[in-house]
Amino acid sequence: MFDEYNPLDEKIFQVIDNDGKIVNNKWFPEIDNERLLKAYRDMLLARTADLMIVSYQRQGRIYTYPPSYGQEAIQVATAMVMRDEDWLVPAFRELAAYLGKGVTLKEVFLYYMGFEDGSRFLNAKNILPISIPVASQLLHATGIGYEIKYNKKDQVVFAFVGDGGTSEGDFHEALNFGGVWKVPVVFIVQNNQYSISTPVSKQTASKNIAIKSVAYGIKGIKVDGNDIFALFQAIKTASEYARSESEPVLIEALTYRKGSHTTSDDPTLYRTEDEEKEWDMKDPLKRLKAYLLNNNLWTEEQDQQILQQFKQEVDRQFVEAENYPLYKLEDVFEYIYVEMPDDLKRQQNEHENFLKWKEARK
Amino acid sequence: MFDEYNPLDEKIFQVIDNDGKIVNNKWFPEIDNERLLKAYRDMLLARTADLMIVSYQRQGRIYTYPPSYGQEAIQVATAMVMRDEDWLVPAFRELAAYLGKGVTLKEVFLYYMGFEDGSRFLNAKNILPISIPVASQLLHATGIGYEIKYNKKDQVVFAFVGDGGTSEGDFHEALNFGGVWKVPVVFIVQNNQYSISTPVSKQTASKNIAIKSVAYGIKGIKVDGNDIFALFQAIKTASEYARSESEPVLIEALTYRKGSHTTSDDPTLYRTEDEEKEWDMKDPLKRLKAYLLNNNLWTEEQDQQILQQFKQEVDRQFVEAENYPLYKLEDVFEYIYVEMPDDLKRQQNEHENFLKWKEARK
Amino acid sequence: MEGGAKMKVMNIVDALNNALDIKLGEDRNIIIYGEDVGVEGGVFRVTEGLQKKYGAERVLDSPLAESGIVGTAVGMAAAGLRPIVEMQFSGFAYVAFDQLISHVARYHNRSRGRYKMAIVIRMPYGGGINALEHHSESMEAIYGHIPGLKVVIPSTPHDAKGLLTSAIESDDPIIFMEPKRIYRAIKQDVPEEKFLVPIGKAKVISPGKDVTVVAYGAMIREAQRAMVMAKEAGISVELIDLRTIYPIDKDTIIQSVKKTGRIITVAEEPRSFGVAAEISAIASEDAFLYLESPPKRVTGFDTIVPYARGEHHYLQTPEKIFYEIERTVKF
Amino acid sequence: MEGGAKMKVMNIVDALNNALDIKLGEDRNIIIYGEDVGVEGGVFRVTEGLQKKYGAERVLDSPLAESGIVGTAVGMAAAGLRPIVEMQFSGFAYVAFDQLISHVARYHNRSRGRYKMAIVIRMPYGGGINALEHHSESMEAIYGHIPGLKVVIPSTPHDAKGLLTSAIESDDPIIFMEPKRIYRAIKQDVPEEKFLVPIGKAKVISPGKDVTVVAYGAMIREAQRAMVMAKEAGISVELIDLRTIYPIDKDTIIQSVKKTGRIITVAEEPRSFGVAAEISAIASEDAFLYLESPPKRVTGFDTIVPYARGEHHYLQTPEKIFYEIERTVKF
Ligand SMILES: Cc1ncc(C[n+]2csc(CCOP(=O)(O)OP(=O)(O)O)c2C)c(N)n1
Ligand SMILES: Cc1ncc(C[n+]2csc(CCOP(=O)(O)OP(=O)(O)O)c2C)c(N)n1
Ligand SMILES: [Mg+2]
Ligand SMILES: [Mg+2]
Repeated sequence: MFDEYNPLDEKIFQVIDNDGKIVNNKWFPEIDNERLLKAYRDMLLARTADLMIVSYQRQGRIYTYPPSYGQEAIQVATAMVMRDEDWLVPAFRELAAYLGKGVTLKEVFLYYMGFEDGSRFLNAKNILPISIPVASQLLHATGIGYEIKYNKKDQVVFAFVGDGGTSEGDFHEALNFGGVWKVPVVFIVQNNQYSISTPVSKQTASKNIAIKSVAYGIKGIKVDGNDIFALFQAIKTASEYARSESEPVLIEALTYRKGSHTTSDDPTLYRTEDEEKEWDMKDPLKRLKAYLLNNNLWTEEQDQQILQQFKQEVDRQFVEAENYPLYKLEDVFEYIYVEMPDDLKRQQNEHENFLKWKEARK
Repeated sequence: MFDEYNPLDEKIFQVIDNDGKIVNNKWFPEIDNERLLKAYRDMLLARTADLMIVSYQRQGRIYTYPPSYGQEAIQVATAMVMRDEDWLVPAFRELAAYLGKGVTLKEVFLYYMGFEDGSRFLNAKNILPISIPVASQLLHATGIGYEIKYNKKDQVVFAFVGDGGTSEGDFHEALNFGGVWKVPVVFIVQNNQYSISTPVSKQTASKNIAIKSVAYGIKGIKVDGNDIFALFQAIKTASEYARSESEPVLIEALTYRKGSHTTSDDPTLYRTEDEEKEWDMKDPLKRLKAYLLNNNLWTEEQDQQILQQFKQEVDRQFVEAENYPLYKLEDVFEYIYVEMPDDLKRQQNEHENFLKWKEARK
Repeated sequence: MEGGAKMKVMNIVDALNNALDIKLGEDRNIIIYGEDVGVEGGVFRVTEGLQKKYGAERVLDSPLAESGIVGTAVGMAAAGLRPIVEMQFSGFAYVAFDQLISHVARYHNRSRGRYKMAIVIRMPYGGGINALEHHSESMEAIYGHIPGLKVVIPSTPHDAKGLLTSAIESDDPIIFMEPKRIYRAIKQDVPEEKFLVPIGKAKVISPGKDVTVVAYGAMIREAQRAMVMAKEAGISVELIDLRTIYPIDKDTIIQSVKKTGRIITVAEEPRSFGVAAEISAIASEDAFLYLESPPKRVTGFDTIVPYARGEHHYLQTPEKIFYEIERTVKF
Repeated sequence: MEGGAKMKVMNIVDALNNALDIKLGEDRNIIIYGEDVGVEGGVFRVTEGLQKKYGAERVLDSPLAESGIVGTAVGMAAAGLRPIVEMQFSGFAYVAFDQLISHVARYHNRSRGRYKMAIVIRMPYGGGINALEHHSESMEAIYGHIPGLKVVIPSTPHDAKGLLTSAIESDDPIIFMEPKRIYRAIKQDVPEEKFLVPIGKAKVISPGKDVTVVAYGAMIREAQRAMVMAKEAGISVELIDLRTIYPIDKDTIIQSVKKTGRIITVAEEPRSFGVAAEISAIASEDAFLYLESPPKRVTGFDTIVPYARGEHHYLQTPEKIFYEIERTVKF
């Protein structure tokens, strides 16, 4: 596959078209129907949650949030391939991937409600917290890869970054260390065309992003990031290669951020409606749904029904998060160090004295 | 040339062999004899100075120095192509290139004797000072390239870095910005096989370094870095391309640091004698000399004669540098700011009071 | 100077935008770039409209790479341009630290005056806007500690314009930190014409006799509120807006302490090794015999700024400042 | 504890190497890497022989990229390893600042205890070896100011071994700064067995009554020489080796100042916003009523460390320290 879809040739790996029709039989992956339906439901849940968070944010019930709708196929395909023991190294726009790893919606809500506790992801195995400094997390993935190799573990790391992130020095260093150390890491670039308002064309002059693999002596492939079949096939092949050869792979997944960069962003400043419409036709959820409907695996009724369920579930977990206990003063201090310096305790006590004084003044 | 010697094909651009015989007539450059002889003399001067500095250092007359002998061809070829108006952005191992830009040996000596004044390079036009943080200078080159383009100047930037430097994030960012901004910069990697004790194989898994140009959508070429004819041809072609198209080019020049990393380094810890001997046969100075002798452009007598002259000249300038005025207290403060804060003046005065006290105590 | 000038009501964002606009109009060597500063006008809209007015060669969106942004600015400055670059948030400037410390701060000295680093590095900083991690920190002490840099922080629209104009006209590199919490919170009459507020001079905002309070950036507003509380309690506060972190205006601080005998620094930063420590050190070194109580630091804890929900524990409030004022005066 | 132990004469390089060796032998989760630390054993030979003994999987040469080195260490630590990485010189650590500040210092908190950053970042620092630019700086205050990091600096072979061992065993990330100027200058009997010197505890090197001198790293030796001069002049100095920059041992400092009434900090760093400012602030905050003279800072200027030929102007000398001791005592 890597040879057939060599990024030097600018080929894009695709399996179904915009209408959900198979266009590439050779590479059509074997996925049993149950799994496929689950993938669809996972995508739908992520999208539902995403859209609901945006409206919660408008209601002032949650802080700034980076919606990922439009990019669900990449993340769900990763989740399909990812084993329990494998590592997930997220950037900050991978809701469906976190959920796929076992993170609860409630935790994600807590995070965006401003609780560090939402960053612990206790229900998910082998996952790093959300990483804000763009591209910095890729080095963590390479480091984990080293541990896997060192301890001869049967694991793969899946690491995410955006198109903008490929410009940072850390992207370069992570892939370069990965190539030299030969570690089992699948680097997945969600190329959603923009870094906030900046289009990929202002980000790099390289033909495409997958091609950058050449600079690190590793495999690379450019995939239709809204085609769950192609993504599953590519990510599976990449992870098998990474696992068996202990080698990194770079996957560029072409997609589109259908929403705003974050809830404080206004995409009309830098995108046209035409462009948005064009990408709307490639919507990953629509495409998978079309496939399912075409193949009589799913009905509109089922769709409506499950959507209602999801909405209730999202809301239930959201309200749970809203009822999370207040952030206490000691929470500020607790995890700064494993062994807390005395002076930090003093600072806490000092502040408690102030709080007592304040209380007494009332 | 860039197509013919596409780094993806792992081809090395070479024009003469180890014995100074032409092996590539197609690309044999037109260089008149005078210019060629000057190139030889410049290489010889740099080598002579280099070796003498190493022995000065052993005598304790100068501090740590990074010798560049073995790498003269790259630097002299650059100097041959570089115009007065062009910019030179050095790393720290480009003696012959500084000299080619008009820097005096005395200044270089001053620098390595521990005077900032040796870093001003007043006699050379459009040159940046020596840059110690590896690869960081490449971004300066890209920035200068932006100014050239912005002001529509007829200039090119020649920027140096080592093979080790290609691992730093700044290498990536400089080439990436360069590709996006389309600036006339020729990035020259002196691949001398080692970064201190670390061989290139531990630096990157990419097939070669020139190939990294692909990641930035720019031209790249891998050149025999001990072949002055090939280097001249490649650097000239690159600079013409950069100048006319306003595009960066990446040149990888394969060479060998014949000396130690710096005078405090011991290469026997990480290199074999066999390897050193092998590279000795490719010595750039020997090869050019062989060519000159073969073609009756130069004689051994001339060689001996000029070597003596050079030695005297190096020593003269070295002694001049040794007699440079003492480093004064105010030199510590003078150039920290254009507009010096009052408090810095106070710190200086305070210290002067101490010095008076000290003087009085004697 | 500002007497007869035409005035306009501006918030800090307006004032900064106005300063950039005026200077772009005056000097074609000025280039503005950074992440999303062009088409979008910056995530806080400080550069809004400037690309339209001056073109994409002069106001441009760069690739997402802070070291690249600062490093290319070094080259531009060496070649004679006067770049003004934006770090989208101060919490992302760390990636550029090598270029900042090794080059921006040192090039003038390394080249012994040959190359001037007329660079302004703008960055929104500080907490209080319920932001994600890394968007709330206050690391001015680090910049202040680096020889070769000057560090400026305005607290009002007026100063924002005047200080930014001075920063742009300075031949020394300036770290220009913008208290984003009050970007739009304070409105003020600001002269429409160009004017300068000098770098390195603190401002006595209101004279007082019992205790000196030194603050800067968003903390000025909190300190002013505390001052009101103090007044009610019969305490006269002398409030100083530092305006420049380095070079710090020792004279103004010392003069004030010599008068009041007491000093408190209010800052958002972590406590240890911070700006407040420097001010306490200055007071005790240079006004030792005048001090009637220990110099006090009212700062963040030595902890990472908590996420939004915990921030109120960390940020300095008027009550906290007043509490420390009272304790200091009663010492 | 060290009473009956077998001793060996070591310099600081030997002691560090010995600590690494012992810990590598004890714990297979320890991985050492950095530029040239493997085959060559590091440019200062601190890791000499370790690759041969423990293999290239555990002691390895990394690509030349400091952010890469520190960033991969974060991942290793998250996965349960205990990496010890070397920055070849502290002047090249800036490239790694984002990984240091945003991740090494924060991961434990961000993951609410789930991931421990048991990482040691070693770096030679400080002046006095006639090195090129960037090889002589002392930026410990910056690390001290970053919440989440601990910062340790030994001044003797004994402490080098004991502190490094504690650093390696610590579950918190440690910036371990090595005063390279005295790497081989001081020899001392050091126990061959493993032992710990606790992080966060300063050491009173010699008790005195007239003035407290706080120093660390290479400055201890200079301060000791100044102490001899002071003794001749009839001044009794209490010399404290800070040993840990953060968490700074306030108790030891305060106790000493309460006794002597006077305090001087000696450090190589630039003056403003430095460690010395913190110590002056601590003394004046917490021992205010005991202070008989202004706390004094004997540090570098607020300038870039001069190149080799000018360094003597910048570095603290015994004379300079003694001069300030005398002025302080005579205040
Ligand atoms: C080092 C760093 N610089 C700047 C930012 C601010 N920022 C957050 S997201 C973003 C754009 C990221 O673009 P991309 O990598 O394409 O990911 P996307 O947002 O499209 O998912 C920027 C500039 C940051 N988080 N980190
Ligand atoms: C950022 C940074 N890290 C480390 C060093 C220390 N150092 C100086 S030269 C060097 C090796 C450079 O290797 P290479 O780029 O191949 O250049 P060469 O020395 O071979 O000319 C190293 C690690 C440095 N100067 N800068
Ligand atoms: Mg994107
Ligand atoms: Mg090299």
